[in-house]
Order: sequence, then C-alpha cells, then structure tokens
Amino acid sequence: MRERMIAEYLTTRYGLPGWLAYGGVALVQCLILLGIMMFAAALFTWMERKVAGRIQDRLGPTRVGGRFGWLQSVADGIKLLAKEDLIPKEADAVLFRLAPYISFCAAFCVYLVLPFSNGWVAQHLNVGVFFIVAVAGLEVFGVILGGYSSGSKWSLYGAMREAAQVVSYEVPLGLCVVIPVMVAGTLDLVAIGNMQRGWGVNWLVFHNPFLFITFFIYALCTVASTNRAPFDLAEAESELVAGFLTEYSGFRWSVFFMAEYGSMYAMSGLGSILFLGGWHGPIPVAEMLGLTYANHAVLGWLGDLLGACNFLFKAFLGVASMMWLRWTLPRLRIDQVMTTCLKYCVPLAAAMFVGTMLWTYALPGGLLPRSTPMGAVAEAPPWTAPRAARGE
Amino acid sequence: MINWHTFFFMLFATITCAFAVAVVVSANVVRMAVCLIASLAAVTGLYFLAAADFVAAMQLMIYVGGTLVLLVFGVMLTARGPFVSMKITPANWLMAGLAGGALLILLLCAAVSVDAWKTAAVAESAAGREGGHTVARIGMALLGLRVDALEQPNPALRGGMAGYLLPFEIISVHLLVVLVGAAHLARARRTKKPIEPPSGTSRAA
Amino acid sequence: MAVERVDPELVEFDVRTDEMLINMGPQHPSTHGVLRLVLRTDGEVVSSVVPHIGYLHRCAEKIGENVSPRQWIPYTDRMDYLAGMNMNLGWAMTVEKLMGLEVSEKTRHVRVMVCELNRIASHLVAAGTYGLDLGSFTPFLYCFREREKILNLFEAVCGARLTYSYIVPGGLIADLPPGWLEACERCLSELEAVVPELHAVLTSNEIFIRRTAGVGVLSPEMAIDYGCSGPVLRGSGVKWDLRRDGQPSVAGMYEDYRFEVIAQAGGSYPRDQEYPPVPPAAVLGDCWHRFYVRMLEVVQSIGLVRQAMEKYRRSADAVSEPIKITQKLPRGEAYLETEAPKGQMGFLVIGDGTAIPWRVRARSSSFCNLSVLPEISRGCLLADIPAILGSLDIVLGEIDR
Amino acid sequence: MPLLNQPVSLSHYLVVGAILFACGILCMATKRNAIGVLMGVELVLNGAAVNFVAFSAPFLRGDAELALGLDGHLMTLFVIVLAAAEAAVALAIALCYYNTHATIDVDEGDELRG
Amino acid sequence: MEIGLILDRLKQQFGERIVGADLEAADPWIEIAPTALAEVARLLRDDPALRFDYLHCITGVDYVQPDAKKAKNFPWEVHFELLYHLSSMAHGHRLVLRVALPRWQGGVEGQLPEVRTVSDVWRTADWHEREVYDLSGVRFAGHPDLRRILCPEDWEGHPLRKDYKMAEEYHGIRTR
Repeated sequence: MRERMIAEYLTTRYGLPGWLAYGGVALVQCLILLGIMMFAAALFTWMERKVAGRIQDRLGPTRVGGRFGWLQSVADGIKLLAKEDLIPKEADAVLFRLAPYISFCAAFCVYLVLPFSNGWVAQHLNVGVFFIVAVAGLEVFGVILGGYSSGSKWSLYGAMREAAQVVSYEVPLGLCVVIPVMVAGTLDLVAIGNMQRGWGVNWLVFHNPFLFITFFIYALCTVASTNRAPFDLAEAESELVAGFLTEYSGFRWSVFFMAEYGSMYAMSGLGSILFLGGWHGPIPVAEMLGLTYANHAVLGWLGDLLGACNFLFKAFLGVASMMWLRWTLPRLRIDQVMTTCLKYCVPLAAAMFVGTMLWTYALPGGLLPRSTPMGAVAEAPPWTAPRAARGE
Repeated sequence: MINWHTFFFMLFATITCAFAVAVVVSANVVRMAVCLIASLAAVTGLYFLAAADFVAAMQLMIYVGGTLVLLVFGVMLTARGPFVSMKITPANWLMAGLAGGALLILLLCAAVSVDAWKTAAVAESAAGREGGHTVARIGMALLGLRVDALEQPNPALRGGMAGYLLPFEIISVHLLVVLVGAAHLARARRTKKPIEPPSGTSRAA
Repeated sequence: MAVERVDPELVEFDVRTDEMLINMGPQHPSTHGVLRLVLRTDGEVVSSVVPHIGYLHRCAEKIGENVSPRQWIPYTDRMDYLAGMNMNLGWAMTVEKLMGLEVSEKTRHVRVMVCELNRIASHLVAAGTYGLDLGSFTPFLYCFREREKILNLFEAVCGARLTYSYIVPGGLIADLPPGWLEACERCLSELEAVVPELHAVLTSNEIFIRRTAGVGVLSPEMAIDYGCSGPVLRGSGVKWDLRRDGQPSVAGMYEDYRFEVIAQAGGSYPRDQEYPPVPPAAVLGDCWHRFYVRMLEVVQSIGLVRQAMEKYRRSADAVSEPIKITQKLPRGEAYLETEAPKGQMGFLVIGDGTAIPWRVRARSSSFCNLSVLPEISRGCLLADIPAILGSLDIVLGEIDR
Repeated sequence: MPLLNQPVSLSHYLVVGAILFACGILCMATKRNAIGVLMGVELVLNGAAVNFVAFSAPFLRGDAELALGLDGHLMTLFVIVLAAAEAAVALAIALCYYNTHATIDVDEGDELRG
Repeated sequence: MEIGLILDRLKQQFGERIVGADLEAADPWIEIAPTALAEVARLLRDDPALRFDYLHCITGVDYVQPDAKKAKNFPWEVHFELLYHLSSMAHGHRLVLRVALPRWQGGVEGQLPEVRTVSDVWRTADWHEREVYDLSGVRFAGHPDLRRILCPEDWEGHPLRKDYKMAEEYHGIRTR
C-alpha cells in the first residue's frame, strides 16, 4: 500500500508515466525481497557452518573475511559459480534446468505476502496465510522434477520420498496454521500480527494450552516440510548419496540451496507471526518509547522498523533452532517419518483444533489476561487495512 | 492506453493458454504435468484479477498443490520407459482436432455474443484495485448465511441467494467417501510372485 | 545346526511398483570403502542384497609367499588399517607359534596396552561412522577427536599414525618412550569423560534407538553358522572372546587380567561399569546390541590398558628383540586367531625350512561378518542397509586383502 | 481481434475459459495415456471454473446487477474440490489398472476381464 | 573331547577313508579322503560329543615347485591340499581337517580338482569356498553360487597356484 503512495507521488510530483512509476516501484520491492532472501541464504550458509562447528567442538570458518570467516558464503558462492555445470546424459535436460528455479520461485513467492512489520508487506493479501501455505507447498515440485529429470535412481528415490513426505506433512501443517487463524478470525497476516500487540501474554501461543501445543506441532511440521534434518530424507546422504541433488552441481545446486534456506526463513517467519507475536516483542518497547503513529509519522515508522527487527530476529531464532536440531539428531527412517505425521501429528493437530474451538467458545479471551498496550492505543496506519475495508 | 489490469490479464491469459496448448502437444507425461502446473498457476493470477482471492488461494493450494503433487506422484509411480510417451495416429489427431476446433469456435462465438459482456462497467483504473474481500462472506455462505445478500441491489435476485450448507455437507461426505474408495482401489491385492535370486552377473545401472 | 531361513519374499505390498536393481557403491558414501551392493528393491523395501567385493584386493597372501615374515608385517598393517596393532599382533603371534618363540613379560604387557588402545580407536571409528550412517554428523567428530589422541600416542611409540609395524614376530621394534605412560593415562581419563557424551547422542538417543533396535537381527545360531566373530557375535549374545577362549598363547596373553566378556547372557550385560539401560525395543542380535557391545568394550579396554600399565611398571625384564629378516622358518604349519576389534583375525603360515613361508593365509573377520549381510537385510528398508552395514563394522582392506 | 484493444471484460475471460476447455477436450481425445486423459479432464474443469469466476465479477460486465456474485465463487470452490476428489479416484484407478495390465495405455484396456 | 578320541570316533565311522593324522602337531590334524568330506563334516557338526559348530577358515595350499632348479629340494609331494580349521564353541576343542587333492582333475592341465562343498554344513564355507575357487582353483560340487569373489569375473587363472602366470594384459591394461 505504501508503494502505491510512492508511485502516486512519483506520478504527480515528477510527472512520470503511470506504468513506469508503478512498474519501477514494484521492481524495487521485488529486488528488496530478493535481496533479503539472498542475504538470508548467505547468512545461513555461514551460520550453519559456524553452528555446526561449535556444536562439533570445532571453530568453523575462520579465515575468509577476517576473524569469523564471515565472507565464507561469498567464497562458497564464487566457488559454486566457477564449478562445472554438469547435465547427465540420461537427464531430461529441459526439466533438469528448470527444476531449481521452480523451487526458488516458490520460496520467493512466500516473501511476496509475508509482512515484515506492521504493513511492511509487498502484497497485502487478505488470504495471506492461505497463500503462503499453498505456495510453500509448491516448492516440492522443483524437488520432484529435479529428482525425476536427473535420470538417476538415487535422485528418483529422493524425489519419491520428498513427494510422499511433503504431501503428508501439508495436512498437519495446514491444520496447525488454521488453529491460530481461527482464534484470530482472519486470514490476513497483518491483522493477525497486529492483534498480538502489547505484552508477550498477548501472543497467540499463550492464548490457550491447545495453541501452545499446536506451536510445537507446527515447528515439527515446518522442519519436515522444509526438508531439514532429522527429516531430510530426500537428500539423505548416507542412504541416497545426495538424493535429488545427486546430479546437480554448481549454480543450479546453489539455487536449490537458496530455496531451502529461503523457505526455512519464511516458514519460521510465518510461525512467528501466527504464534509468537510477529513484529511485537514480549515487551512493547516501541509503545513505551512513544514510537507510534499517534505521535508522529516518522516515529511510527521507527516503531515499525523496530518491529521489523523483532520479526527478523524471531524468524532467525527459528532457523537457528532448526540448525541445532540438524547437528544433534540422527535421521529418521521413511516409515517413521510417515508414522510421525499420520499417527501423531495429524490426530494431535486435529485434537488441538477441536480443543481450541471449544476453548474459544467457552472461554473467549484466552488463558492469560490480555494486557493492554502501554499508553495511548496506537491505531494502525490507514494503509494497513485491506483495500475493501477502506472503502476505496 | 494499457493499464495494469489489462497488462496482467494478458500476461496470465497468455501463459494459461500457451501451457494448455503445450499440455495437448507434449508427448511426455511428466512434461505434460509440468505444463499443466504452469497453466493452472497462471489461472490463479486470473482469479486474483477477477477479485476472487479466496478462490485463487484455493486453486493454488488444492489444484496446483494437492492435485498435481498427486498427479506427479502417479506419473512417477507408473512412468517407465515406454509408458512415458505413447504415440497416436494422425487420424486420431484429425478427429480430435475437428471436434475440439468446433467446440472452440462455438464457445468463442458465445463468448463475444453478448454486448454487455464486452464492456467493463467499472472504470479501468479502479477495476484492478478492487481487491476481493470474500473470505468471511464465503465462509458464512457455506454455513448457510448469505451476508452478501444485503448488498444485492436487486430484490428479485436476492431471493435466489440461498446458503450452501447442504452442498457443503454433501461435498464433505463425498470427499470422505472418495478418499476411502481411492485408498481401497489403490490397495492392489498383490500376487506373491517369487523373486528369482539375483545372479551375480546382473549389471545394475 | 542348520539355520532356518526366513522367507524374504513374504512382504505385503500395497501398491505394485517396479522392481529396481540399484547399485550401492563402490563410490557410495556409506559403504565404508569400496564395497558394492546390488540391491533389488521394490520401492523402499529391499528384497535382496548381493555384496560384490574385491575392489581393494591387493594379493596380500601371494605377496606373503614371496617375503619373509618380518617383511610381511607392513602388509598386515594395511589389512584392517583401523587396527594395525591388532593385525601386527595376529601375524607376529602366528609366526611365534610356528617358531616356538616366547616373549618377555614386558613385551606382553606392551602388546596388551597398544592392542587395547587400538581396539578403542577402532571402536571409536565404528561408533562415529555409525552415527554418520544414521545421519548424525556430530558424534563422528567427537570420536575422531578422541581417536587422534590415541594416534598421537602411537606416533610417539613407533612414528606412524596408521600403519604401525610395531609388533613384530619375536617382540617389538622398540620399548615405550619415556613419559608415554603418563600421556596415556591423560588420554584415557579424557576419553572416559567422552563416553557418556557418546551414550547421550547415540546409544540412548530416541531416534537412534528407533533406527537400530530390532533392525538386522542376527540370531546366535546364525552368527555361529556364518562364522561371525567379535562384537557381531557377542551382540547376538554369544559369550565368546578369544582373549578368554582362544588358543593357549592368545588366552595366555591376558591370563592375569581382570575382564569380562561383553555379551548379554541371562538377560543382562556384565555389570562391571556404568552404562545406559537396554531399551525395551532392542532385540538381542540387532544393530543396537552390536553397537552397544562396542561401546561397552571401549570402557572395558580402558580398564585393560590401565591394568597393563600397572603390570608394565612392575615387570623387570626387557622388551624382546624381534627376529631377523633372514631368520629361517621351521617346516610345519601354524594357525592362530586373535581377538581383533572387528572380530577373530586368523593367520596361517606354512614354513618349508627357508626364510620365506610356503603359504600364508589371512582369515578375515570382516569377510565372514559381511557374509551375513544378505541374510539379515532381506525385506528391510533402504535406509536400514547403511544401518545394518554400519553395525557390522567392516573394513574393506581386511575383506579384500 | 477487437477484444485485444478493449479493456478487460467478461468476454476476455470467457475466451480464456473456452481455450482451456477446448485444450482439455483435445487432450482427452488424443492421449492414450490414462494420466494424460486425467490431465485433460482437469483442464476442462478449470475452463469451467474460469467462466464461473468471470461471471461472478460485477466489474467485468456492463450489466453488473446480473453478476453471479458469491454463487460463482462457491461453485468454483465446489468444482475445485470435486476435481481434487476426481483426481484421487482417477489416480487410484490408474494405479489399479497399471497393477493388472502393467501399462497405463487406455487402448489396451478394452478387454472385459479384470 | 580329546583329539585322540575324536580320531577314534571318526575312524570307527569312516574306517579307510580317514587317511592320516598328526595329533602332536601345533595344530593337530586329521586327513580324510576327498569323498568322505561331506559326511565327515556333517558328523563333526552334528554329533553331540563333537559339535564342531564353528568353521574358521578354508585354505587351499598348492604343493608344487615350478622352478626346476629348486624342485629337487622340494620337501613335499606334488599335490593340492585343502585345510579346514574347525572348533567347537560348546566343547572348546579344535581340529584341522585336511583333504589332499590332485593338482588337476585326472592329471589334465586346466581341469580344476573337485570336492564336495560343505557350505550346506557351515554357512561360513559359502564365501570361503568361493575364495578358494577364485584364488586357488578348486571346484566345489554342489556350491549354490560358485563365482569368483575377489578377482573380476573375467579374470584368467588362479593366482595362488604356484605355477600361476599373470596375463600380460587385462582389458588393454598392462599388468606389469
């Protein structure tokens, strides 16, 4: 919505043609999101090495770019770009080339509707939650196609496992997502985030005991659906060589990698909005400091910036715990993965759904007394509401 | 003067149609599935443009996500060498082309036959901005409550706006039955044929 | 005692898929070297496994017929390259048996010390790579960190970190260097602290138990029938350890040492140390038990090394001198098996009166242990293959010789 | 071709729907592969769904009061759900068929035995 | 059980077919005729007093001196020998079973000597017999899957025979 203000400003003030103003603004937005995703991927590859190193009683990267090896991802990137790009003879070349980009696009599309702070969202959809779940599920296509088109049996195994796993885990994941949505009464991510304003007790995860459990089921399903250890069966290196990635090398391989990290970050972000207050910290610092739109537009903007940092940090914590899991646990077997999903996650999530429903019916308002925000209740800026509600 | 609504419509429509044609033309099952995905995903864009945001998300989730993962799964379970692509005769093509072409012409004629259908009522700039806000109303409608009936200016039409509780329930039961049935069908009662012991000279790929 | 074979084709399938022959190895990450397994799979279910070995065949026995016993020592290093000391010991004692040599008390205790240290090192590699096979990377590095310390000790002893050639027919190439015992004690006490960590991340980890318990069950009858030995045999509950049950010279080496054979008998493991309980899901003879036996043997070997250090300090005589390279062998033959970390490593030597043996034979424990793989992995899932293979703890250098 | 110069209206959507529908029919007719036929059905259903959505949007047509409104959306939802169900059943049949015939060529399945 | 008693037990059952024995050697051995191998093996395993349940190793030893200069000092007769190292976990006794075979079946160069398999008695023998076949060249009649195990399947010759000459080339690779 902000982008429309900017575009309109550009057309009226500088007389730019409408298509250029709108197109330019949209392009800039896309580039920013792409930048965030790339940066996240680069940061996480470095961090994964550091975390792995520390967990394994090593140092991890130390040389490239100074003391902490923080340029390691850049060095990796250059190495990957310089590597020979192989396409096996047996491969279906078109699909083989296409597959990584499908995965990447799906991961990127999540960022299009993911709000980073109050109204800081590229495309404010009022079916945002739904859209994210749908699009995140599309990432599996790239993996399936990549595995199928490689013309290798190990890749095919990886693809089959991924298909089975992701299709199964979409069910409990969807159920877990629906539960906070039911409490919030909207599919609009910005609205869900904003209704958790105030102290940490307002977070949906503390709304009722069922939601609290749901959060952990959601976390489990997120790990499974982003294909991370201990659920990384599609690329299980001790069984399937590298699964669907077996035949990939160089740039295409790194695109898959970026998609994986991108979607990890996005799913953690979604979790933090749905359960952990989104851009609202446990303590309403912004409101204490008076960084609200009620005081001044700039102050409000600063408050939002603080919120964005808050959100990014929470999502970052989610990714960090995924890494922690990965370097600690052995891998599950495919039948155990399916059992976990179908025998435990689905019934449990369904029970939580019913429980939350009954809770909201019997005890509307939540477990803990809802705190009111400090000071004046800051109204959301007008552009955070969906269009139709604004009566345009 | 081209506006964004038109631009995106043309973009999505082109993708939709091009990949739909590609589905027909392509002989490889997996490629067909990929083209179908692309085509259906582009239809999602058309839905968004037509202010049907909930339907669009549903399309993306169920159609593109659910159905096609299933489809690709099925393709890969059964796709093996000769079965991936099957050739058909030119005569078949001719017959199919005639039937399909005739249908297409009929439908196109119908599409452009009504004048009111060719003129967009809302000013073009506003059309693209009218974001749908259908989630709650669809939800209520499925529960049998038509809140949108209050917005219907024509009282004659308002009477026909019934709720969808019964169809919703029927669909739910239907889905359940279908799931059970599909699971039952796919459970092949396998004849236990003995697997001959692998010979050492077997060359595995 | 013919073993009844379980019908492997009695697996129900819901959806018929195509049977697929896939080649696991020789460049697969979890075949522990250049082993090639041809798997016949139906989806994820493996209906048969055919191992193909020989990629690392180096004609060790043929070479042994052309060099003298002392010259063949480095070739034994390269058999089980993770336990070179034990390989050296096996060959040295076989030649000593043929020649009727006795070694001094001090030599005996040094031999016990280095062999038990090498057993620890080998079991650490087994534990670490087993974690790797199950997708857990971290324990691997913990194990290798500790193994490095043991290799440092070996380096101080003989200058080599992998191929030691330290124990030779007749004795040892050198006595322990000064200060070595203290360094060894430090290493052992550090190691003792790590074992509970390994138990935490592997042995008693819930996912680990689920991946290994009840998988690849090897019955004791089958284990004996296939000639399995070492932790694979003891994991099936057979109380058999050549350090106690071996030929007089082998059992005599450990005669004044206190230790128990690590095997579950009468429903429990010997209670000579603290260890995590056996999970209810574990079946005797499965992957979990084989792994567990190795972990317990690590602790037991620490104790044995300590005892050996004590005895070494007390022994007054000197270390025995090795035989000459040109030493003539008597006519006759001798076969001896020792308890190597992977199992019973046997050597046969036939002398014809010259310095060069007429025939040399190496009986590999991993060779027999691997031969049960097709039997115990039929009808398992694809992911169980690395789990079972890893629990057998094979070394291709020893299998292919 | 005058449609191309006009602002987007109902007719545009109907044309897209028609093309999808025709492609679906062609696909069903020309594919011998059971799964290919299934994909044709999906296309046909989607063509219909596009029409429903288009008819329900009031701003696309001159006679806005005749728009289907939510009814169109709901019908589309039912179409999507039924298509998913149909895909599941059809896939199960294809698998079952494959199990008995070892092929998914529909032309091979004309003999009347199980 | 005393090794002497084992010998008596075998002699009583098989008589003439027990060819020789040395009970004083470092590893006491009993030599049997090739025809008796399968029956002796089965008896050794199944007799409750013997219970040789563990086959350690099968070794093929080729006794021939191809070098004519050394041949006159050659201490053994020219023949081929199989050694079976057995032990009993139940009773703790050990035994070496010895089977002498002609170097070539019927004296025809290239015809591998043949003996009955014991892989149906001890499963250990399965791979060990394959190894002996591969490296020493003995055919084991009745073996379920007698293929080369260490050498490639198209390898020529049996390397542990004393008169083995390695081919100059293997698939275009010079071998020396």
